[in-house]
Amino acid sequence: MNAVRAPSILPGFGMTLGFSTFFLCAIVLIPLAALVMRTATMGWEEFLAIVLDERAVASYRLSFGAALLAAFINSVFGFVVAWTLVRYEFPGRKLIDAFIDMPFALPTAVSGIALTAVFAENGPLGQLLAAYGIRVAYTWVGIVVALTLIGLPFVVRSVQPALLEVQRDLEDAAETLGAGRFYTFRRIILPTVLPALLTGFTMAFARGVGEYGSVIFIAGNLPFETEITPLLIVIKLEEFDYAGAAALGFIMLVISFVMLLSINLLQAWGRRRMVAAGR
Amino acid sequence: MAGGPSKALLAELATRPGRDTLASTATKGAFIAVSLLFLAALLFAPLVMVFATALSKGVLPYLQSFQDADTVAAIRLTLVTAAIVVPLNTVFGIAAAWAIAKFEFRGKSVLITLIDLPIAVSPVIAGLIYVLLFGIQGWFGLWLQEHNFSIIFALPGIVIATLFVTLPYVARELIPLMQQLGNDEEEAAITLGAGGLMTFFRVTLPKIRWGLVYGVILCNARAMGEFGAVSVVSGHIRGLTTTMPLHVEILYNEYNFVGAFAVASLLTLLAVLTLVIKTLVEWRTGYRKR
Amino acid sequence: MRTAAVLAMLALACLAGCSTDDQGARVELLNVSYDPTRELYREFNDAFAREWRERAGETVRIKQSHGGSGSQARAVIDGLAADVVTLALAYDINSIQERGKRLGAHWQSRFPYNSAPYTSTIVFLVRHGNPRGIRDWPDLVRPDVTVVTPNPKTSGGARWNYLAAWGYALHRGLDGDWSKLDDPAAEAQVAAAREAAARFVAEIYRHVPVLDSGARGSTNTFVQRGVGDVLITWENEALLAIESLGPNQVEIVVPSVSILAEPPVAVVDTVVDRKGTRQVAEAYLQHLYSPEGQRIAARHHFRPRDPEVLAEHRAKFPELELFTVGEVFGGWNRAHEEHFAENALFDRMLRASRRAGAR
Amino acid sequence: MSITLDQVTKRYEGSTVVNDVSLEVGEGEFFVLLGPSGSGKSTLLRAIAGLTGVDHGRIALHNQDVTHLSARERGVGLVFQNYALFRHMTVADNIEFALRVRRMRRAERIARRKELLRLVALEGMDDRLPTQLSGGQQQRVAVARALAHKPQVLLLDEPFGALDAKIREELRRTIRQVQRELKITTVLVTHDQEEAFALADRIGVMNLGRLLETGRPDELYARPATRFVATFLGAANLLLARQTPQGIHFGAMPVNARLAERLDGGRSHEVVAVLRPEEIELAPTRDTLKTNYIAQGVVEETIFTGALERMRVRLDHGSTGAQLAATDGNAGASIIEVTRTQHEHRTFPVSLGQAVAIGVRRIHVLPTPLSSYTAWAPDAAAAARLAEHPFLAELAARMKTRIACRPEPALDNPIDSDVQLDNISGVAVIEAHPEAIDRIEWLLHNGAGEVMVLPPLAGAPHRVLIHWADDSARRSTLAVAASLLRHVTAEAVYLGILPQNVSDTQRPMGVRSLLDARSEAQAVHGLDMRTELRFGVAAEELRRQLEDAPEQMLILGISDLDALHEGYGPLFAGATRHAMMVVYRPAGEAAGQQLIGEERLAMSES
Repeated sequence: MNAVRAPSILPGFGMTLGFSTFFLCAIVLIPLAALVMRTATMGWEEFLAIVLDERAVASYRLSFGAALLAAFINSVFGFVVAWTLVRYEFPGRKLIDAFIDMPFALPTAVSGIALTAVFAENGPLGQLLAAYGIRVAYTWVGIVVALTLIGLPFVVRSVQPALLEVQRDLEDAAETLGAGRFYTFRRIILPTVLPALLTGFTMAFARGVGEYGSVIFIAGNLPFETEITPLLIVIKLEEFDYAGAAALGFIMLVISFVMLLSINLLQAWGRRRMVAAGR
Repeated sequence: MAGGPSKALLAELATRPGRDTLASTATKGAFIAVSLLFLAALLFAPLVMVFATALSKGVLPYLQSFQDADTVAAIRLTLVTAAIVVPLNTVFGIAAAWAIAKFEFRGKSVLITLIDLPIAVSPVIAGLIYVLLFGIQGWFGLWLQEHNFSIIFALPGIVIATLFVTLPYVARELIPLMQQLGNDEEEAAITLGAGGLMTFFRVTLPKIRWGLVYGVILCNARAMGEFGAVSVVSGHIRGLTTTMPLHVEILYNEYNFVGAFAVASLLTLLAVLTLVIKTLVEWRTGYRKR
Repeated sequence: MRTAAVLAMLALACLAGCSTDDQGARVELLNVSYDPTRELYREFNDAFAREWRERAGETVRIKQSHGGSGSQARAVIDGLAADVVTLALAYDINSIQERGKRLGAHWQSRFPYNSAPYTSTIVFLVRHGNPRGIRDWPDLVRPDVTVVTPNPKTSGGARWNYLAAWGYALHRGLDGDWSKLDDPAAEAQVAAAREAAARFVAEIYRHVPVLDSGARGSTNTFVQRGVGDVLITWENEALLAIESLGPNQVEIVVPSVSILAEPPVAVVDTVVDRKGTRQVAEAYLQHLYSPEGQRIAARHHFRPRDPEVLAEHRAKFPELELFTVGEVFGGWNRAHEEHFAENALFDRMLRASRRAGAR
Repeated sequence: MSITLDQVTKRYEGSTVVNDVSLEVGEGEFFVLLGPSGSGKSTLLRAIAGLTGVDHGRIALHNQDVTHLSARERGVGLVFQNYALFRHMTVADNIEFALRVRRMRRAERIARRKELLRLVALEGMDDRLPTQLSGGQQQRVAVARALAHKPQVLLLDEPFGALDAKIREELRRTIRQVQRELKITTVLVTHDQEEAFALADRIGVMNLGRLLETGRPDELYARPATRFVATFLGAANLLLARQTPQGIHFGAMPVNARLAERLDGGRSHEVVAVLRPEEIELAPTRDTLKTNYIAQGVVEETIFTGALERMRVRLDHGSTGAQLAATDGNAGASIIEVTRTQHEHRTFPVSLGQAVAIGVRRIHVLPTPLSSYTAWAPDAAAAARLAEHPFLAELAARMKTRIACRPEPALDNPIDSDVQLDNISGVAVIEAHPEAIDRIEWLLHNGAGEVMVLPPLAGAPHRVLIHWADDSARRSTLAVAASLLRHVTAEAVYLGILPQNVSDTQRPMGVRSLLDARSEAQAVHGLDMRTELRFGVAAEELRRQLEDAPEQMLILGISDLDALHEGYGPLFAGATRHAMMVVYRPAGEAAGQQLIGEERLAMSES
């Protein structure tokens, strides 16, 4: 183990780190290395041509844009849901709380099919929205809806414990100092919950970018318009173009990795600041 | 994680001067209404759709759809896959959480990021990477074929792809929990002469067990529900390598909507069941996570 | 709790273990096929197993795999141990041959009729009563008409759709005379016709709101979700949709000219040689040509090759002018090169229509 | 008055956390609420701040009723135990928070911030984040923040809890300084008596949700009225003594003491005496004592603590043995605590196991009428069983007193018994019995002052009903009720019952006597109670009230034994779930009872 670590009397560092690193390597790293190697077999220019292709770029814009929008919607509504579940008591609260995890459990294909059925123009909600000229299924809106569903648990489940933990004292302090509830929310609660919200946002976003199963059912899959990057990868695969698929996958992987890493670094930094406070 | 507010806290909030005003009641009402509407449109409508379609021809056809041999095979395959994947990822999650939460070492953030990565990797790519490794044209493909091992288009491939996709869930649940709980009790146990395993089983495990249960439940739900990655490595051999989610798609494409949604509803029920069990256990033990 | 988990796992493992069939001496075949043949092979496999038991006294069990034609071919290339492949396009089997080197180059001549035991064609499915009055290809590009067809990049059926439309436009440009394609004198007319065909096909795709990834997805979108006025689809798919989704919802419109879709079959040499199943595999495909096989195909809405059987089902399969890929496009490999490959006609067409749309 | 609390009650899920607290804090006063954890002091503070609503009662700040105002409208400054600083804001932003809320101009804000930072001695820390400060500094910021909007009342909730001793002392000084400089009315909550002494102008001691006593620190220490305050404020030895017209006796030993006043008329009865450890003298023999001898003892343990020497001395139970009020359950452990100065130590060095004579310089006798319990039963086994009754045991433990057992065959048939008893001490406890009324009468007749009837299933009450048969029993009943209620978390309700046919002109009299009783209870015993007026036959009305809810207790005051039998006999006959206590003072002694409550006496050194 060449990792440098701070001394601790607890045992098992070598074993647990060794095992988890081994497991990670076997299941995640080596296979991903295969992807990178496959990408590397093609020339630099060829790689650029594939990843900068007009259609690919359009798909990034859609995939990342829709995931971003969905994560944003989730940040707002997921926060409201988390708040409601944490702060209010009402009949059925526990049930709803349990149901938040459903998108994790529901096979994505099923969520896609079911969402399409609901939001298609002849579906129960689709009809309602169609009356106002809003088309959901087979448009980018549908993609956002699917990604919102997929990402919802990430936001709610990150924010919930943070909200539970917000020291009641802080809110009480703000109140005795004369702050109204909205002011307290904006200046005290939101900044305190922000790291958790950010984590939820990132996870929802990261998950949304790669989502395939549920999106292909509800998206129109029209190139340049409603074609997501994972679909483009599948198309490359259908053309037996492994290198091209690997290249697109590689780009997505890099973006996701950088994003996750920066969030984790940000959180580690924040935690160190908090720990320093405890001393 | 499904911890709610404590009764005393809510009661106190409600009796606070200035809290029982019209405005605060309205805010509460609005929050609940917005939440319920949002969830109704996004979460409950699809769920209702699943069950409504599954039961659209009545209860009997719904039940009969589980008698189909291929459906039974798909259910069995899914259960077997979960039975292999979940314990492995649980062990991994515990080991990783122990290393990360209990020790400070260089490269920790990178390790955490690597654990998170499978969530961000498109399931399609998750499947693809194993094809690149174990496919006949992949790194180990020829060797595997010569020695008559089949990985992709067989159970091992499905298991590995599911392992990849569900890898983060237990670890992600445990790491923050263990970080928050700190090392004091473990250190106390060690100074009292307990060994590593004893410390873990007698001190750490009881503290984290509900977080662990929750992580395992999520991992299990995801393992049973994975579609994209498994689809790429499964080979779609009916009754042999089709998991429940793949079988849903097959039935759906055969215009067998009742059958498709019946299987989907079974997956949903499995998830609901585990969540209900978790809630019950929490309630029985008076435990509130975090 | 831990013990319970362990017990549950053991129980599951037993379940998995016990279920393995231990009936010993029996042959297994894996038929890797594409989506629309699910019902066909379900019946045919039973018929063949019965036949084989009588003929060879051997129990044969046929495992089926279905999916998009392209992804099925990819799975075979990547090592899915298929004894026989029965796919939508000759191109996909060509790919298995070229990239995977899993079978001989002349696979297409091993069985009669270009190794395509049944055929189909491309027709239109419209809403009950044909409210838009769709009669033939030109109606698809009317401004008020929206069309549903899958993505040719991911769906074999969609490629047939595409080529059928293209062929129709070319046919019109050549005044219905295919021979001009090979006539040097008509070069100018052919070029003009090609351009017109490209414009026509591009125009159709501008009327498409949803590009599903597979044929069945498109059918579901059209019938279940009520999207679009016309679904371009295989004849067998259209007939099946009416049969299983109810005749009161949709009806078939047969265009004046269409393509002869020839879904090919082949034995995968490397697999059958390794497993020693060549004999039964070949018999299996051969049985498709037998009167029984042909009747089963016809029952499942595929046009049988056997003239007698076809005559029995004449009412179901109306006559229309059909052209083949070979005649018009010079074979599947060329068709793929020209139309569907990366940056080929289809991609360029989409890009161009996007620019037009952007403007 | 700066802060006025009037009968404030707060319940959580059925249990009463703050029980009928009334309090006035003067302008510029530094008031310390002292009590063990769970005594309700923090809840009371939060109620003043408006962070907790009250179920009953009113709160006024500067004569303005704020009971229904929210915390933000009350304009108080609150300092939290764990600082509750906004971690994502700098010190400057934290302090200016209240000013920003009030949209104060930037220049003024900065000026105010600088002034506050000077006040708490944190100049130049403006741009630090709370996480970069030490605990003591964080708490200073919290104080400055609470003062920013110039609140008229400063509330501090255990502000030093998380700090070490040295910083605690330093911060204490800072807060006292700031308070003096700003002359701001301050309420501080703590469980640390030393802190209370160091800071308070006045201390209020809370226990079980009740505010037991308030007063200047030195007064409370010297003359506590309750056992709890006596033992919570500093160490105290509680001894049972007997008060007679001649003076105070410990066991058989008369203490040669001149009493300032006589307790409870001239009646001879048991009292609880407080002996502070530093008021005890040790000497080799009885003759060498300079002070009043009370007992012999053996030195069990000595601890050197620097300035003082602390010892534990076992009382010798010989013939003359003084008795400790609490024996902590094991009969042998009659140990008193003694502290001696270095000077005393040098004069008479003692070693472990040495026999010593114990004298006392000063005794304070608690005014409580409840001293100890005696379980009465026809035979020894029944008495022992009764002594283990959970409610009785709990009550005795809370009162730090003991339960004696008295097997008395005469109880079986008290009417025929001619037995005369002497020295009935403390509260007599008997089991519920169909003929309980006869036993009560017999005990009261033989000199018992209070008899408690205890059904087997009776538990700690949630509500105590107080009623007296005639007005001459009022004072003693109130005194007993107050003593009891200090040790249970129940609400007190005085039930005035007028006959059904009372004339309209007499009705106001009933109401008036009700209000009188309430104000007397409050003024004399610091006991707040609710009052209710009913019409009907007293015994029936009481029974109806008792049947209303489980977990109630009745305290019934009488001054005439015949009236007890006739009027209330049936009440004790039926099967009941409730504990009932009868308080009896013969009408003749009523005059002497005037002294109850003011009876704080000291014994002069002789």
